[in-house]
Amino acid sequence: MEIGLNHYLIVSGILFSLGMFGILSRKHAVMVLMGLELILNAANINFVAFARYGGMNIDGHIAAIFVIILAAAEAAVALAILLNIYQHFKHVNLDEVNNLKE
Amino acid sequence: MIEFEIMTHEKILLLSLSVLLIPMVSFLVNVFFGRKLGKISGWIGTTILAIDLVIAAVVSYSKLVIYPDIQVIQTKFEWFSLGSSSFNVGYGIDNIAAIMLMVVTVISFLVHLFSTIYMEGDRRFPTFFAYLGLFTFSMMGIVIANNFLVMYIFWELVGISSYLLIGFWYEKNSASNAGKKAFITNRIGDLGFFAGIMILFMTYGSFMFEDVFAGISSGKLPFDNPTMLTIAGICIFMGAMGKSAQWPLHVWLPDAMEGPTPVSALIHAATMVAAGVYLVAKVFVMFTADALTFIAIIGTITAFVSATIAITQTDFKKVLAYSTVSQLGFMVMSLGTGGYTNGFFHLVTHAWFKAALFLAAGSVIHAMHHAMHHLHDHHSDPQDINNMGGLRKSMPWTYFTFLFVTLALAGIPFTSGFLSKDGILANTLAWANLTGGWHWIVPVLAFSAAGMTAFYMFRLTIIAFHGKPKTEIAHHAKENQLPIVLPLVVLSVLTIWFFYSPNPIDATAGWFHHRVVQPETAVPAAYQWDFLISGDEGHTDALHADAGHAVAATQHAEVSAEVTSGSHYQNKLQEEVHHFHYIAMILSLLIAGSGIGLAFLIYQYKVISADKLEARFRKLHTFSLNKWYFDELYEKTVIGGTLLASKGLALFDNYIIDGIVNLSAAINRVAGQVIGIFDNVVIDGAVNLTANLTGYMGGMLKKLQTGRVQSYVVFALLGLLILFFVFI
Amino acid sequence: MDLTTLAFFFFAALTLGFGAVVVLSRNIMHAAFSLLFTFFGVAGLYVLLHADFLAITQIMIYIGGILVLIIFGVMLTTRITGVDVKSGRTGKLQLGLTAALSVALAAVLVKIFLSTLWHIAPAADVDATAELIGNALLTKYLIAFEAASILLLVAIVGAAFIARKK
Amino acid sequence: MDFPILTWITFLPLVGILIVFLIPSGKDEKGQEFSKKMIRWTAVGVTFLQLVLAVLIYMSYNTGLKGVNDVSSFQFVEKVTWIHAQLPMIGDIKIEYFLGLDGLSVPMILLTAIISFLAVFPSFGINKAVKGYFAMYLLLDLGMMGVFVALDFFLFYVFWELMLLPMYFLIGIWGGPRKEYAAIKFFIYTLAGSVFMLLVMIGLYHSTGTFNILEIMNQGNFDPNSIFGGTATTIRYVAFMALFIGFAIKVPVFPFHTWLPDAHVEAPTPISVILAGVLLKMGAYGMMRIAFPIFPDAFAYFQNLIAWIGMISIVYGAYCALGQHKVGQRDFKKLIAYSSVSHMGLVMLGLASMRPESVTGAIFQMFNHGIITAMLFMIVGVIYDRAHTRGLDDFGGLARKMPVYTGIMAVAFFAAIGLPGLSGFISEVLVFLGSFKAYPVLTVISGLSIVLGAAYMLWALQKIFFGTLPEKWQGPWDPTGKKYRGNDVNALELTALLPLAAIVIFLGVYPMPVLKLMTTSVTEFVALIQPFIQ
Repeated sequence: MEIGLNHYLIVSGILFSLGMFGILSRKHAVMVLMGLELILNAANINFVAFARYGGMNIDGHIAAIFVIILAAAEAAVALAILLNIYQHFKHVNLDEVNNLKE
Repeated sequence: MIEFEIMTHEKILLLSLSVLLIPMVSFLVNVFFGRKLGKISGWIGTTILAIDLVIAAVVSYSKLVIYPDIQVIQTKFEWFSLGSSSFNVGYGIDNIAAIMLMVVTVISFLVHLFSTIYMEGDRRFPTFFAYLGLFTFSMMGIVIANNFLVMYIFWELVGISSYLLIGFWYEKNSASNAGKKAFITNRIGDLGFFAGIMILFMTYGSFMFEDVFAGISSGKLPFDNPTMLTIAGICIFMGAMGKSAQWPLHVWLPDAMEGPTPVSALIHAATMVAAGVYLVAKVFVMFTADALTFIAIIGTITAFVSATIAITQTDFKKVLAYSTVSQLGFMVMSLGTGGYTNGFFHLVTHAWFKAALFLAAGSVIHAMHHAMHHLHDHHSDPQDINNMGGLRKSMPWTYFTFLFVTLALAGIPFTSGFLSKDGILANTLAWANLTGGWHWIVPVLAFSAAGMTAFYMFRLTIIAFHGKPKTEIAHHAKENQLPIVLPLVVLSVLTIWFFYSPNPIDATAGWFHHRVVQPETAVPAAYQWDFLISGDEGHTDALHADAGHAVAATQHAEVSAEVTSGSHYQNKLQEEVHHFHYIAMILSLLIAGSGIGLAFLIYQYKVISADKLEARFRKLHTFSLNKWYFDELYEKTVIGGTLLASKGLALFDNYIIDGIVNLSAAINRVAGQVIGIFDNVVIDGAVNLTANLTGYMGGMLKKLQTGRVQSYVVFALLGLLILFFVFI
Repeated sequence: MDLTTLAFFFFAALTLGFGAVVVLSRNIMHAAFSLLFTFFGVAGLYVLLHADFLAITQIMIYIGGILVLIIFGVMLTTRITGVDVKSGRTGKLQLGLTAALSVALAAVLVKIFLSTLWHIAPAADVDATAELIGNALLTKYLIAFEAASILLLVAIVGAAFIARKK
Repeated sequence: MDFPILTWITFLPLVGILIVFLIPSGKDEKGQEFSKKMIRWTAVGVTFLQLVLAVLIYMSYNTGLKGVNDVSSFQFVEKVTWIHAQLPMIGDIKIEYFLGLDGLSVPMILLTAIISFLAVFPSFGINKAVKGYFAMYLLLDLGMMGVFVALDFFLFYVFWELMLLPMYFLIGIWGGPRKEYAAIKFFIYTLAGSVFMLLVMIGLYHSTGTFNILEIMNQGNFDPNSIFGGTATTIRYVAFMALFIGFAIKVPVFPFHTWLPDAHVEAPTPISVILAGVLLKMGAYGMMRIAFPIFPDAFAYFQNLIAWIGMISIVYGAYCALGQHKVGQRDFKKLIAYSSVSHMGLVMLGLASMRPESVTGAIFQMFNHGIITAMLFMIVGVIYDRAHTRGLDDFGGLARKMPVYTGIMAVAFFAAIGLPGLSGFISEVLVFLGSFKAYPVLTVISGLSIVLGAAYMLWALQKIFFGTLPEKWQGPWDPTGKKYRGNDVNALELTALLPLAAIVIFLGVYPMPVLKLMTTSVTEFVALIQPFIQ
């Protein structure tokens, strides 16, 4: 059985769904962040897989690298915000951080 | 000696203007510097008046001696103008003004002199002289006015100075009430006066006497209606009724005696109250026959009613006050019956002797006051004649002057009073004879009033001065100082017949009757008594101003054309007066004599008991003592009615008008609430329904809007999936 | 079944298995450490895809950087000693709903992937991609590269600013 | 137009307001409120400048020019397009900043300047929120001036409304115990009037296409097909009545007068002074400037009614004033308020008669009433300051304690009852003489006020000044002796009262200086309207 594009895509699709589930189901902000990381990784797998099989070549890699960069930046900022939320609410339970509602 | 030859008209006018203005100086000086001047202010006022007197004398002399035949020396100038119409004011001197000038300045000067002692020690001494100055100024204005507007202006100013002087002792409520009463009563008269002025101004477009009279004689009538001319005359006369205290507006004058006695002498006896008579004399030519009859009747009623009241009064000044009212009635009656000269003559003679009477009263009261002070008595009434008696001995100067002027008032020969009163009585007889009918009531009442005058004056003299002192106070009363006695003497001297006529029983021989000649009437002959029209002796029938005038007027014209005037009498009336002269004289002497005799019998010799008489005529006595209940009547009707109306209207305003406003506010508020409810329930309900629906749906949707990012993601995802299913 | 295939399934299983642990674990620390293995699995997949540079980068940045950051975040925002370290989940209904959705999503994705006719153009095998990537970054993607570097700078400064003690 | 003097005189208060707002609060070295002093003297300064300008206007005013409806003979004219907008649906809106004076308005300008200046002095007694008070005061001043100089209906309306608001606050904040009631009553009443005015104004704009009052006066400018086109139509009558009521409320005449006693009683002294002195004149002025000349046909139709209203106001006001004797709180201010109704009724009678004498008399009466009533209210303020009561029953015998005050009071009282030699007499005589020609019977009935006026005024005089002093006022007013040296009026009060007394006496003896201002215009005014009267 030759491992092809579809295998990678399926892996990435499932990983994406897992990440999505994490984002949707968890209350803890850090957990949500982790879900997000999963999604980003899923996306990266796609980029690299298409680079390998879809003719994107090095461009796919570059895109993946940018995603990683973004992920890093996002993680840094998100965590900084998290810290602020924590200082404000004394917790990071997203269910109760619903000021956006108003 | 002044060079009278060079007294031009201009100079006379200039001098009379200064006569007017000089008293104002006294007013201003005393008002603004009075407090610093203190006691001297009185002498300053007196000095200023002395100067005024001298100038007035020059003016009078010039007019009466140099220019006696010129009707009036006058001037006018524009006060202000309104485009087309201009309001002129002016002043002028005619013969009666010249005489009046002397009367006012002399009495004013003497009263100033008198007051320097009488008002001594009063806290507002300078103010008193200031007010006297203001009064003299205003009175001068009336005297030299030659037009209605100026007359009205000074008329009011006199009223205000009278108000101030009556209420001079304003701490006393009775005084300030009396002042108020005087002013308001006068204003009622003034309302009529003003209405008359409006009628005349509207018709003739001028305030000047001469323009108005010329307009009337040209046949132009107000509203083209002769009745309106009569009404205009009566309206003007109403002013006189107020000022000269004619019935039914006479009630203020006795109350005005609350003022200081010199004020009573000056204003409420001699000058201001005579202003009404003076006014009637000034505009005499514009009265129609009907208006004159009205005037005569008012005068007669006044003369009679107040004489009956004077009989029973016990207050020294009140007796004199009612006597004044009565005498004013005589003057008005005289003018009303066509006796122009006699009426004005009585004004002048009365001014002297009534001023003297009041000043004598002042002298007595002053003495009584001092005696009370001496005895530390602060409760007795120094003016009650029952507290007096026997003053003849202790106050001889006062007594003799008083006695002499009383004789004048009673109408005893060799006094000026006899001359003038006799003339009036003769005049009424002549008038009644010429007009006939019920008009005879006028001379009857006049004669009885004359009798009563003699009676009550001697009653007063006897009770106050004769017999033994009735109280300790009267015992201690002493004669006063020279400034008080001197005016009495001067005024008494002026009461001697000699000053007016060489013949003690016939005034027509004197200068007065030659200088004061009845002016030719301006009223068209149809509306005037025939006997008042010159050169008309042949036509004796009194003509009533009624519907038949036109015919009568033509007849009259024909008749007068035929008649040749050979008589030396001015008109028919004067001829008639001459016929009645001796009858009137004898009658009046008899009546006056019996009045005096009765007074002596009752009060001096006590032949007839006063108490028994009183008991016998209890009701009459009470009626007279209470002044015919006029005050009560007015209190109940006019004053009460006005106050009731004002109260009613004030309540009406407070509750009804304002109530309506508040009610409409309340209604609006209620309506507002109803609408509010309606708005809330229905309109807002509909709105709210829409809103609620939206809101409900929004609420439902809101549930989706949890504020949780995760839920949003869920929906995004859901949407995405749906899209997938749809498109793929 | 060659080694590459085996390696693929191993890494795929590693990735998905620990990924599942990440999202399902109630203990946040467990999740964080599971994430480490997930990243590691992804790195393995990169290797299998001939993306050596990316694999290294994945390990260095994700594991060395981001994951450490996340763990710090966990430690700073959770009382370590309490049971609170366990992260609560949402309600059962929501859990079910999201699970169903996720499964649906996965199914849809898989279906799409499988049903799509992809353009297949296998790349030439390259020994080292680092040089190529470096060339591309400094030539073709220079602006993006610079922008990314600025973004990172801003993110660092911003994060420091936001997180600083007030 | 070299120097826009009307703009200056109107908007000077605005400068004052700015200065007042910019004055910082603080205390001087003696520890006195520095800012209060500054604010007060700023107001004095500004209103004084206004007075100077008014005197300048007076001196350079050409009495020969008639004004009224002819723009070329208006003086000090300033005309600039203010708002010119092309609006959808409505069309072309052109509002001009159009100021000018003629004989009808010059006396009012003088009056406003005099009263505004002199009423500042009694305002010195106000200690609550001084800054706000004077800002409001100056704004009121601005509004009043503006009403008298505006010749554009819209501008007139703006100024008219501008003056209502500060009045509301001045009564509502600085007033007496029932100030809210009085303020709201005043406001609603006058606002109701304004609404009528607004409606007619819009109607007129539609009919003539202009807000220029002078152009609206020209009956030829009416579009014959518009609502106000033609003459003697019902709609014109209705519009006239609406305008008339709007202005009559302000005058006020029976039966729209009940806001006046309340407003006067509750307002602080200087505001009463302004209210009686100037505001009441605006109603009558509005009639002369707007209602009568724009709808002369309707005026002719309602002439009898207006005369009756005037007569009723005269007698009714006098009776109500006298009735204070019997009912109510016997409040001094209420008495004067009702006397104002009576005196303003005289103005109405004079205007209704439409004769040169009576209209001149009416305007002169407006001027005199302004001066005299201002004086009366200041006089009330003097004793209210000292005794903190205005009840007529609370006093007596003050003549002994305050002789100078009594003297001034007597001048004011006698002027109010129309004593010759004081200005009130001349206007009264002129009105009566003029209206007698048109309405003899009504005039004679109105003459009753001569008697009633004397009755209530002398009654009040007696109550307060004569008789004996009550126990409680035996001592000095102020035991510390600082505020009122002696017991009589102090220098500040004299500063306000003496000029007024001087004016009253001077104009009573020689009225020409004021009469000459208006004769030409009044003649023209009467000639404009008289032809419509059969």
